[in-house]
Amino acid sequence: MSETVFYILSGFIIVFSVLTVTSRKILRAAVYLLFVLLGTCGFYFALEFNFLAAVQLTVYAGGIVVIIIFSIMLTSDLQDKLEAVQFRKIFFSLLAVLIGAAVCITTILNHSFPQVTDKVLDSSMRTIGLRLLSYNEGGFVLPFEVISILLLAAIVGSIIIAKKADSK
Amino acid sequence: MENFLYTLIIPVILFFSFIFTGLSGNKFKPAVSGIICTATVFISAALSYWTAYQYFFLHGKVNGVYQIINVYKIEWLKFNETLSIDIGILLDPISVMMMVVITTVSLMVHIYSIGYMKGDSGYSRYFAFLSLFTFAMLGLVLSVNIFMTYMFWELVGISSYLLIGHYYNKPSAVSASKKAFIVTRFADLGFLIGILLLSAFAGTFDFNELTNPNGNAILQSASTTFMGLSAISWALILIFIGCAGKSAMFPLHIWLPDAMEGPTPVSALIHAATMVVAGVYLIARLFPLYVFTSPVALEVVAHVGAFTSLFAAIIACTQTDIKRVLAFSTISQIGYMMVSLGVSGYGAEEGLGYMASMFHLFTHAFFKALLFLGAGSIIHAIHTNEIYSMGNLRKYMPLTHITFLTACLAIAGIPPLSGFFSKDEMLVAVMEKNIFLFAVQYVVAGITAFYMFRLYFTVFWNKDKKYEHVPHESPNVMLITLIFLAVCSALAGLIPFSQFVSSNGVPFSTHIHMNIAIPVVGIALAGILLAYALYKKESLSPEKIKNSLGVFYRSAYRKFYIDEIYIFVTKKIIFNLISVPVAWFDRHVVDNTMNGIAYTTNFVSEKIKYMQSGQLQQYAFIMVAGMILIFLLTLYLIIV
Amino acid sequence: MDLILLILVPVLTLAALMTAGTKAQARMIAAAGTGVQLVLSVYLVIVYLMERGSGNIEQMLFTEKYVWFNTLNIYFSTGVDGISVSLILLTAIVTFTGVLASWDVDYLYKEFFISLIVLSTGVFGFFISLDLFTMFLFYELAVIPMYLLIGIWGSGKKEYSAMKLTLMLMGASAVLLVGLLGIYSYSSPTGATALTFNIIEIANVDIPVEAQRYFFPMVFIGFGVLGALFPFHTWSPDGHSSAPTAVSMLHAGVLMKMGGYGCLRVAMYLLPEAANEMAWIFIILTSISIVYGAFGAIVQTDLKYINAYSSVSHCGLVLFAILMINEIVMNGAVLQMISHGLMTALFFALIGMIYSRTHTRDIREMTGIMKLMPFLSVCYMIAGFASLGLPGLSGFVAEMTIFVGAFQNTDIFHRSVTILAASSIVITAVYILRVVAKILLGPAGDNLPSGIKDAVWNEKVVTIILIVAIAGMGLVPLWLSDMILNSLGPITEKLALIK
Amino acid sequence: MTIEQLLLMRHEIMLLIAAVIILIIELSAGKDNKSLMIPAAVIIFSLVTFIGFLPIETGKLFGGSYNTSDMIILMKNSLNIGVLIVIIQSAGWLKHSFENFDNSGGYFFIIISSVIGMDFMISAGDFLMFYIGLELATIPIAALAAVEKMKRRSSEAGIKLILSAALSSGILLFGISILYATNGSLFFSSLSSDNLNSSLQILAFIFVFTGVAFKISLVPFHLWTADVYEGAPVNISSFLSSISKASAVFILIILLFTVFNSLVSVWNTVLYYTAVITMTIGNLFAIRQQNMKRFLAFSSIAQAGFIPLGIIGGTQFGISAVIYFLLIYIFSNLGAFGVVSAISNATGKENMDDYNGLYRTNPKLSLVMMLSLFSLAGIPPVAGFFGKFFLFTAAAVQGYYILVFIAVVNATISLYYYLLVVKAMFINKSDSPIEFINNDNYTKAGLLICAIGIIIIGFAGIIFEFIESASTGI
Amino acid sequence: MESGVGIQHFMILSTLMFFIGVYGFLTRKNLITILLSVELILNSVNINFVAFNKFLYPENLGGHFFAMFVIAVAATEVSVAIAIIISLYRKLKMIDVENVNEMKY
Repeated sequence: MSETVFYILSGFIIVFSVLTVTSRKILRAAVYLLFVLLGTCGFYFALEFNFLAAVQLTVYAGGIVVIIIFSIMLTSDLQDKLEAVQFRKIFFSLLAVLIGAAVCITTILNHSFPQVTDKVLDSSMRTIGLRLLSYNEGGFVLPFEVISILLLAAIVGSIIIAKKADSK
Repeated sequence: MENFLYTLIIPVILFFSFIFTGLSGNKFKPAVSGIICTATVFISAALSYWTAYQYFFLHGKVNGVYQIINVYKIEWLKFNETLSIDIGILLDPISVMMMVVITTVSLMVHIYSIGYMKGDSGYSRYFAFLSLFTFAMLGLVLSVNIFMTYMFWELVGISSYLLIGHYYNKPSAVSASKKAFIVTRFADLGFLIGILLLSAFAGTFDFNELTNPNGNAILQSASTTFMGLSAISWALILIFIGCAGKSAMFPLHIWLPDAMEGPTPVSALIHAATMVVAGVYLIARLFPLYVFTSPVALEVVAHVGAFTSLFAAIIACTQTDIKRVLAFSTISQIGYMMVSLGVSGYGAEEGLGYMASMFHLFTHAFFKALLFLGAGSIIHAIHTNEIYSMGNLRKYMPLTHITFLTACLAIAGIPPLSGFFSKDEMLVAVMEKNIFLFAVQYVVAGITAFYMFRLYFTVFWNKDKKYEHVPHESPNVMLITLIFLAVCSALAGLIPFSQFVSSNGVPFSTHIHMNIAIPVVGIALAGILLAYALYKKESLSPEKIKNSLGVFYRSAYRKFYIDEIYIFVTKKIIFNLISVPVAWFDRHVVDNTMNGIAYTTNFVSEKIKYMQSGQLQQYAFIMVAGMILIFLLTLYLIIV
Repeated sequence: MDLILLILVPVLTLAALMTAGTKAQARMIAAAGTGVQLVLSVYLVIVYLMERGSGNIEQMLFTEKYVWFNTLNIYFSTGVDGISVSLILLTAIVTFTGVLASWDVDYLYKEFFISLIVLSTGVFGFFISLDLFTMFLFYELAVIPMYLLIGIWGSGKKEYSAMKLTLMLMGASAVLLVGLLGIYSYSSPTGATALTFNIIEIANVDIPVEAQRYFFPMVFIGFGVLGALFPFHTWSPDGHSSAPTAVSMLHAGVLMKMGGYGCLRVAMYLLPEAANEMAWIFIILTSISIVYGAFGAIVQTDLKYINAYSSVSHCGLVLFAILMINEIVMNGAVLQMISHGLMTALFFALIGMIYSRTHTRDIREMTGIMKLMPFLSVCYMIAGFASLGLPGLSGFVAEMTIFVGAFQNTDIFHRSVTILAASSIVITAVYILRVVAKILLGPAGDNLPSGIKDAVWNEKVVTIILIVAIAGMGLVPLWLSDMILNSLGPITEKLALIK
Repeated sequence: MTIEQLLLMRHEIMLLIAAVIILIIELSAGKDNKSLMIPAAVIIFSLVTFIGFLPIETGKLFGGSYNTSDMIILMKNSLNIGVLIVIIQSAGWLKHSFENFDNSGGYFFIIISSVIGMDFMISAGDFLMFYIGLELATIPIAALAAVEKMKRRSSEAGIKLILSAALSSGILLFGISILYATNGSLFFSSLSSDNLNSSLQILAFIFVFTGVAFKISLVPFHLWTADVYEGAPVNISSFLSSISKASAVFILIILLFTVFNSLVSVWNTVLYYTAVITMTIGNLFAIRQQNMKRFLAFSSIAQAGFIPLGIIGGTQFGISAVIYFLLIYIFSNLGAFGVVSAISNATGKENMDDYNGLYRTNPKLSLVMMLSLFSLAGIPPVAGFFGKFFLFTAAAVQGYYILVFIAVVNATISLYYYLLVVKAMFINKSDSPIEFINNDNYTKAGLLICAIGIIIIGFAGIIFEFIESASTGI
Repeated sequence: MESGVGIQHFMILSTLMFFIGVYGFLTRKNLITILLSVELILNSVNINFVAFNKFLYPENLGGHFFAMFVIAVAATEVSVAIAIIISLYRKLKMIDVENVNEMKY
């Protein structure tokens, strides 16, 4: 991946991230998030994780963001702007976040990562499929199964909450 | 050697009589308790006479020296190999002598009390305590071990407390008993510390070892010094403080006059004849120790005794309560004994003072008991203690009058009554050692005669006073004792005392020293005449003298304000300056510190509650900030 | 004799109490259980003396070991020497009389007796334990029922007092725990053997003196708070004054003794170097306790407060004696524990009885009750005399042993504080006689309720048992003192070696 | 892979079967015929719990993603017991209103799946399973916390829980990703053999620690606890406070001793200070609480502060002390919550003042409450004393005397507020005390189990021996 | 890979994104916008995993799968969260985070 692509994409992502957390219109924030997700998706493509990029598009951009937008429309008046945040809150949060980021980034920059290996990444659909259903080392069938329970439980939970309260 | 084991019965039977009378309480008629107790005392007395006979005339003397006989000794409480409290019976001349005195006076008092206490609601209690007292006193004099002495010393104190407070409905009696106990208790602290010090140096509590002139205790003492005096001196002075408390030496005498709140027979027994001389007795008991290790302590004894005798005699002249006069007289007489002891040396003739002191103790017991019982007889008749409310009683109470007069003459030292002999010996002893003390004692002899006859004339002569009912002579049971004691007082002086008692157990003989006897009798007669002039003839007005003496009289009348000083010390200093602040400190400082910890916790808890504001974002902020803080701490402060 | 019986009997009593239905049943069961316990304790004393008489010179007799937590080397190991035997007897007497003294508890009677017996179980367990763990366990077990007993059945500002007492004692046990764990972690300095809580085993080990310096104050203060060590004594006046009769009896009579016992058995015995080094600090504190408690008692107007401060003073003497480090004085300390236990139990029992009749404990409101209730008043006087150290009663024996022993130390410091401590006997006389004069003597007060009756049978039994015990100890102390003295050898030897 | 191998996952499989049966009952039973649900759930889960105790082989599955050891089985069994009690105790609440009752199937299903998540989390051999287990244990519970739709507090609790949990899992994930960057493996075994000591790895550790500490509610990651416990239904609070917390402690132990064992000096320091502030802050807040659930929440925070004492020494004894402590803690806490729940269901009263005079009307409830609180406070002879004592011993033996000192002082402070409740029940008098509550048999059984556990576990030295012998896995 | 873009670039990018998400979490007023911030955080993690997988450890697909599962978990999280938010909205008629504060102190 060329530096240019990286900087463009990352610039794109950072800008929209910032917009996501600062925009005073909720729907716009959601849309900015969608752009961030798309930008990330671009990275996935660029890094040759095509399958993941597809998942990102369908699940994230297509699923999650849509739910969020629905719920925004359900709960908010789209014309409303959010109230401005208290300065105190911004100040302290910014302070914490900046210090945190600074610490992390300094540490990262001081760290010498292992040399990039010359092994080749194999992210073909076939490999992914095999690995996903393998129960040997490097296989992911167990998480795959467990996450299905998670999804089921989440569904049940959501249903319990969302059911009309006065069923009687 | 003859088996003296039966002497064990003498005190023990009294203890059982106390327990029996005390526990059976009101189950019997009161008279039964009285009779039981009197009977037991009688047995004791009889046994003590037998013992005295056995000891002095048959078995006590070996090679011309009276032996110290440990009749019986068991370990009562063991501290370590050498230190232990033993219980037992020790016979030597003075303990046998004391035993006789105590049982005799006690018997008299018991008999007297049968009449005197008749109708009192606490009749059996009274007799129970009398028995207890007699038991304790016997235990004290017979003890083999200084700690045993201390134990009975305390018991004597407590029974004295109980008896003084016999009329516990009377607040004055209650406070007098309390005062007596606390003052003597304070003195006992000195005694206790003295014992402790003594034991630390001598390594024993046993009298045999302590008083053995060739024993370790005496030979190896006096090594350590503290503030200029050897430690053993300090110990002996401290023990003397204990003695001073019991024997009412200045300035610990203040309890004795107040103790007169008790029934009069009790005053006779405890506060005249027996308990108050325990101090003298104890010093006599430890005499070798005093003489050989600490002449300084003996000097202290002598000077305190001299001062007290003078001081008390002066006060006695001004008091108007018959029993208080007698009380101060007692103090003064004990002062005498102390002086005599204090100037004595060790040995036969050398120890004349010792012998004289014991002699005076002996005679004093009889005549002072007689005086008190006589006073009791008077009080019994007219229900007041105030001498100016009395007068011309000889008309109503002839026997009381005669016996009282005998006693007065005896105490004044008029020959051939007992007081003359003992006083003479004492003054001789003092004369030999210290002329200054002699002068004091000489004056006191005169004052003694004066105040005794002041009392005598005021009470038995002069005009009738208004009496509620016509005074009557006391019942026979009381009179018998008066007569018996009068006989004793009159004749006791004829006993060749030095043949029996001396500081080292070797008998010696004495004679009357005319060069001293005559001036002494002279000054006594002068005192009597002065009293006659003032209070019988009233040719000189006592009022005028009082006025002319002014401040001095008033302060003597107020007992030189010693009581006030004590009240100041106890109320103002102990109570208000120590106890109240201590209690305040406890409540407000110590307690509040503890509470303060709790308050602080609650306070902090209240202050930090805003951390939990219910705002999700604040929670998240604290979480993130906390995490970042841990970053900083671990990465830059602790690890790096 | 199987010492576990001493735990088993209370536990069975507890079980029986659970089934009790009526008040009569409950109190009968409690009395029977504690009575059996008393008989057992007397029997224990007898067999102990017989065993010693037959020449058994083991440090601890009747030892048993039941494995409990094997990994930590925790055993439920029991055993007694003369010290614990005498304290067990004391506990049994006080518990039994305590039950009798609370014969008329009406409110939640069953729970009352249950709590009381739980408390006594703790105390018995504490005294028979040879293992620091079980010792600590029983210590806390004994403290916690206090809260309920005072809080529910107490009087006055009971909630405050109960909370204060519990928190201070548990706070102390917190400090103590650190000390005990410290001892545990140094109980095998070479690592050759497993760490142990067993007292006898630890005693054979030399704990490094640097470590001792940390743990000695902790252990001593931890136990000392229970023994009313200045300035941690403030739970005592409030607690005692609010507690119901039996609880005051047990607490002052027995519980506070656990403090002294712990100091002796753990602090002094297991940490001898530090004990020798640091004793002076605590001697000063305890001297303050002694004098300060006595002075504090002079001005109080509530009978229970007077007695509570007096307990501070007397228990201060116990700790004081323990710190003077020699055989005589430590013997005195144990004697004082027993003596104080008995007489303070008697005091509190009597105060309770008087209070139940006059409905006041303020000495300014009572006069002349000798006339109204002669039996109780006489008993009160006897208790007072015992307290001020009258020969023939227990207090004298104990105090004198302490003073004589303390004076065996030759340096000026020890001697001067001994004199200071001895001076407390005068102050004691002052406040005891003050009370006696104020409330017992004098003309009968007219502000007291009419129709006051003297003691009833159970009250008589209580007072007579205690008085007999006090007088018995006072009259024939030798067997007791010898029994204790013979057991002090190991402790004093260990302390003396270091000296 | 054979069936026998698969059976190594017995706990999870049993739970899964249980969950499925519950679902089937839920679906097959008619709308008005759900009375079967509660007894069925209780019976099934009792079976599951029982079977969990049968002896079993240990080993690894799925190439190391899943592994068991004696200790892990022990942990799972402890959790199972706790969950069984929660399930029994829930009966009262489920019957309390029709709406709850209607949801009982879903309720049990979610509880059980949450336990499945915990079991997988504890058994996890790599970070992926750990993460998924963690989420499975948390997310559905958040839904349950919000289940009482008529109560605003319930929804508030739910939203606070899920959002805080999301943030914390984000942080955790970030840490995991950094670990991945430095090592390249997600497997614990591979990570633990690597010598982690660079700053970046420390950073990663702190991220991961934050995520787990959040679940244990160590200060300063505890703030959600009180609000969530107060708002959520009582049984969910008790589930969160005991089961959820215990599972998080278990995984923390596993992580610290496998993945981060080379960072021992770092995490010792971190744990040291977190322990101190956790106890202190928890206590300081608990002192002034009135609402019983909130009170227990802070108490559980304070209790959590004691746990690091066992971990910090890094000894086998310390670990067994922690497990032992947690087992006792589960019983004690569930006992206390059980009483609160019984009273809350019957009367709706949750404040300490309402408990005044409780003993006169409800002696048994009061006694169980007192036992539980004493156990929490660490008062003998109930089990809590032993748990705390061993924790303190573990730390003291390692020389952390000051920490032990702070801990015991805090234990004393905690005694204060536990006694406040005891005081309310036994000492205070009330004009209108809570009427006598006639509890159903489930509640009674639940409380009885707790009471027995509280009494037995301490005395029976064998239980500790068993734990000690089992916790050799690390 | 052939260019100068290294692993640290990606890490800085993801760190920034992470902290931007945290910032959003701390400051946004609307519950749904907070949820958006959470998504940012998760997304930053995913970038990390993917980038490490690609650059450092291409021989296994750990990072890749991790990212995939994170996406799935994120979906469940969002669904449950939104269910709760809506249920809250029914009662409060608003979803401002600062009003979710009935329980405090």
